[in-house]
Amino acid sequence: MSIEAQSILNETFVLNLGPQHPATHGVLRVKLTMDGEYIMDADPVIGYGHRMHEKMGENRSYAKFLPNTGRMDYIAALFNGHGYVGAVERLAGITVPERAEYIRVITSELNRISSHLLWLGAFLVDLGGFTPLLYCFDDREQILDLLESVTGSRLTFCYYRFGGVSSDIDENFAAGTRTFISRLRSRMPMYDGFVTKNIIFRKRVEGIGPISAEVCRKYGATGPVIRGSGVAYDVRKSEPYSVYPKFNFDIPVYHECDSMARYKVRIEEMVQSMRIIEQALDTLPLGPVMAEKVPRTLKPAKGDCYYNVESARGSFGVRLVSDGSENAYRLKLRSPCFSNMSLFRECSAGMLLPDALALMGSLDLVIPDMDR
Amino acid sequence: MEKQVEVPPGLIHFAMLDDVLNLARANSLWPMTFGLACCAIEMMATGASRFDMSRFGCEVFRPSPRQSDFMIVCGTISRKMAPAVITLYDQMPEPKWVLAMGNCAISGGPFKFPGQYGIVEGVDQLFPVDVYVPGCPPRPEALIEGILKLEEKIRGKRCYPIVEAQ
Amino acid sequence: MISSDMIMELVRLILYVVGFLAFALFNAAYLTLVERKVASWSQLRPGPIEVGTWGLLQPVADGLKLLGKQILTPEGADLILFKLAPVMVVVPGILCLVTLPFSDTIAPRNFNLGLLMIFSFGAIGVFAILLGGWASNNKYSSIAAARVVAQNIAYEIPMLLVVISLVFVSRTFNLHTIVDQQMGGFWHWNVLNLKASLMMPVAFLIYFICMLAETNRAPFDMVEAESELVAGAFTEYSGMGFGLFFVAEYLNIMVGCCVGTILFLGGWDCPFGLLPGLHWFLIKMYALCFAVIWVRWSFPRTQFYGLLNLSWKILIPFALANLVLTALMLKLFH
Amino acid sequence: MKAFLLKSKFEVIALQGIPAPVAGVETATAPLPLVIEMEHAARGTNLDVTVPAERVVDAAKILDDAKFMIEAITGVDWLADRQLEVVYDFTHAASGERVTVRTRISRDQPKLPTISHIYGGANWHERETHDFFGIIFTGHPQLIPLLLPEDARFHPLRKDFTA
Repeated sequence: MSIEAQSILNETFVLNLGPQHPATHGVLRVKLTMDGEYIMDADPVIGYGHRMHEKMGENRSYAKFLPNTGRMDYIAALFNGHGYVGAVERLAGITVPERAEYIRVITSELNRISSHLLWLGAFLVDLGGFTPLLYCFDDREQILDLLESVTGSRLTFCYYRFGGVSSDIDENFAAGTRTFISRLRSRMPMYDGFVTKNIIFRKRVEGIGPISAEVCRKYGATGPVIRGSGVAYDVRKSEPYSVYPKFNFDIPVYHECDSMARYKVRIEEMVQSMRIIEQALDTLPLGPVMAEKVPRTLKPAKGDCYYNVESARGSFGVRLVSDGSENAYRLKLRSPCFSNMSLFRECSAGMLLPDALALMGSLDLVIPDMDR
Repeated sequence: MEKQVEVPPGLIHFAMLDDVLNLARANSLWPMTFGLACCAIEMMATGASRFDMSRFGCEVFRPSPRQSDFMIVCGTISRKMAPAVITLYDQMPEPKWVLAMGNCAISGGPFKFPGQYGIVEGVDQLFPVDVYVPGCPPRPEALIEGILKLEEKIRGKRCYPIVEAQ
Repeated sequence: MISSDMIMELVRLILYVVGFLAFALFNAAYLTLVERKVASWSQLRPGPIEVGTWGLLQPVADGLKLLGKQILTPEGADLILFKLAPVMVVVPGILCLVTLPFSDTIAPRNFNLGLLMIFSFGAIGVFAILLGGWASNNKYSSIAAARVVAQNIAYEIPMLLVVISLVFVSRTFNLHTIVDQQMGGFWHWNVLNLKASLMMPVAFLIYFICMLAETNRAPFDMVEAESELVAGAFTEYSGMGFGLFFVAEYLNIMVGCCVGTILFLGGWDCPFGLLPGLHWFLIKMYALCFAVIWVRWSFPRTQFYGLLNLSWKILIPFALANLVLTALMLKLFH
Repeated sequence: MKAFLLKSKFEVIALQGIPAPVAGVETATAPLPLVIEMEHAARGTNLDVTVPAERVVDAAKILDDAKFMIEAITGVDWLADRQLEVVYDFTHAASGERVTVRTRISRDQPKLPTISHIYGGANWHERETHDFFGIIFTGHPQLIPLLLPEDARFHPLRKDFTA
């Protein structure tokens, strides 16, 4: 082959996708080396939403950091709160009343449904379908109403406290949750018919963006990503925390490794979350929602611990190092999006741009969670 | 405090035309698809079914700054992001407006602390802001009120009733 | 010598020019409102209701605002082509209207080769978008420009194949005559003309799909592809430059729906053989427009190779089969 | 896979490092217990391994052979000891067991071999740790700021950092 022909064949260009781009759901930048519409190399440049959470964790007392947890992964804010209070409780040796644990499970699972609904809509927007987003938001607003009635905020919840939750749930909340569950159940066939069975949608996700289980292991991808790759890894089952062992639920696993598998996992997870909520509401014990004798300024003993929870995006972990003072010595927040995104470079090579965006959408990224 | 500069009035006025144009601009505000952080989700909720900002004709989210009329700065601006935000603002054609949504965009909000190294403390340090909508994040109703305030600013008078707290 | 006939002809011409420009722009403007309304109805929300009753003044506000916007030219753009492209994209749409008969009496020019003229003008719009995308000196625009050419070539073929089979049946390029042949109730319309070709309903479907692709509408909106290419070929256009692309899109939809109505749905014929006239033409045309918008808000976007596969592997074979079948049936039975 | 089955392997590599203490540290701390089995409920990890800096790659290889998944890499700045601690967290997907690998390096010469050729995901985690603590991972293919601006020359999570 002549040199001229080779140079024509190797004609690549660099495309900066973002930081402001409709498909990146925020401020992610991907430096794409493209050959026509084929991606040769995709180098994500992150950090545009870096908000110094870990520094703030060292700067302020344990309780004052609580509002920050609502602002990391703001779509599934309660999980961050759960991970953080769990770590502090583990280190300080606080036992949480059972009713509070039940309430945590109920609200967390509601938040998981709302997060998956938002993902479903945003994913369809990535694929060019706008209408499902509005239906998802319609359902999501119902959850936000419920959560607002107990937590007081719509999005950046700060509800869990060391030793319990800030306020008790009432009959209205329980009744409203049951109404919502029956409503969502009745709407699942609609989503199924309009999205899952849509031929264009299936053509765009089936077999697109394969992520093997081995890649997930090497990159530490968790949550629906690893479950869509055939590994039944769920922190709720593998390292049971809170009162999850008391409930019957399945871990949805699909072995196709493609975007469709991740889609199906999330849809199935919503169904399982509804099961958990119903069981929790049925067996909700009476009692206090705050542990007694939790000191106002918490000073956990020297040492460190790790605590992780199954967030809507994967395993959210907190490594807490205490030096015995009222501020944490080091607070490491292990965000699932960070690990899930890190495999994008390896998996997107050789893909077409729209397919790579479908893959990115199926990872369910929340940029400020990734950048922390 | 910066000294207020008196802008001399133009020699030629197209009073009627200006009024008509401003009326049209006020009723056709196209925001830019641009989400920075948490507030972006509330911005999406404002565009969604329950709150529906399309009632006021401002649901046409344009992905390109060239076609948008105002920028909703919704979220924290990190120092890494600041040059990109300024570029986006510069790319918008005149007349353009900026709406700072949420405490982060107003002043740095909860992420402002002594010794912070990562954020810009308020978008007004980068370019002028027309309307501030406080909240962390502001509710969708607040954002709609902010947009109506912007309309009021463009038109010179308000045509929608003010909702009083009960 | 100026005869009264010539003056009448001149007045008629001017009236038609003014009337059709007004009609074209009115439709382009209000189809945007219809689009937003249909979108809102399919999305459980009210849509524009505050700007004028029912949002009726919304397109006026949008148009005036776009007129009053600064027009930016990006650095490194090809200035002439960049400014020319928006104009070039609108003109063919308006020119196509010249030959469309709206009713038995309302037709600006009754060409014998009207159908041919529409398709030749329709092909120009693509090049305008190509030029605009290329002249913008923006990578997203360039990708979109390359896409739109591939897409339009792919869909021009099945569309023309279908139209040729229809010309076989009607033996004319004259749109007025084509409608005249279909008068007398819906069973005479070409879409149900099974005597001529058993595949006529399929041909109509192919035409509709191709029209969606030719006008770059979802699910084939590769030109704009918001979540992939920002705003595609229009990324760098601001103000009325962008507005003209917008106008052209809706004009093309309208022309496509008009042609579909004339070719397949009997033009101004009443479905039951009563009172034919302009109103029936408009009803059919707007029903088709509604379908186009409805499709947009119901489906996600296809992939680019999916779109090409659809054309080359499904639509073109079917269109060819239709052509052969029509020719055979004409030869055998007529 | 049971984490305690790995204990002996870790002990071997951890012991290998003992005669050669980290350069620049005059045995600031007493000899640490090297491999500790822990109760998961109390500390969130099953096996806590402390290895010398140059044995990090070996430890990662053991875990990779045992099909562990990388969870996180982070640093802790022990200003009083003039040391930086790097903590690696690994999980086993099937059993949910967790192994924590720690190593301490001198604060003046923060150098550590990379494990990004074993675990691709370590690439970003190491870049992040480099951002925050200035630890240089030798052999890392792309050690440029990840979360901080591209021209950042500061390490904000060091305890003596001031903006």
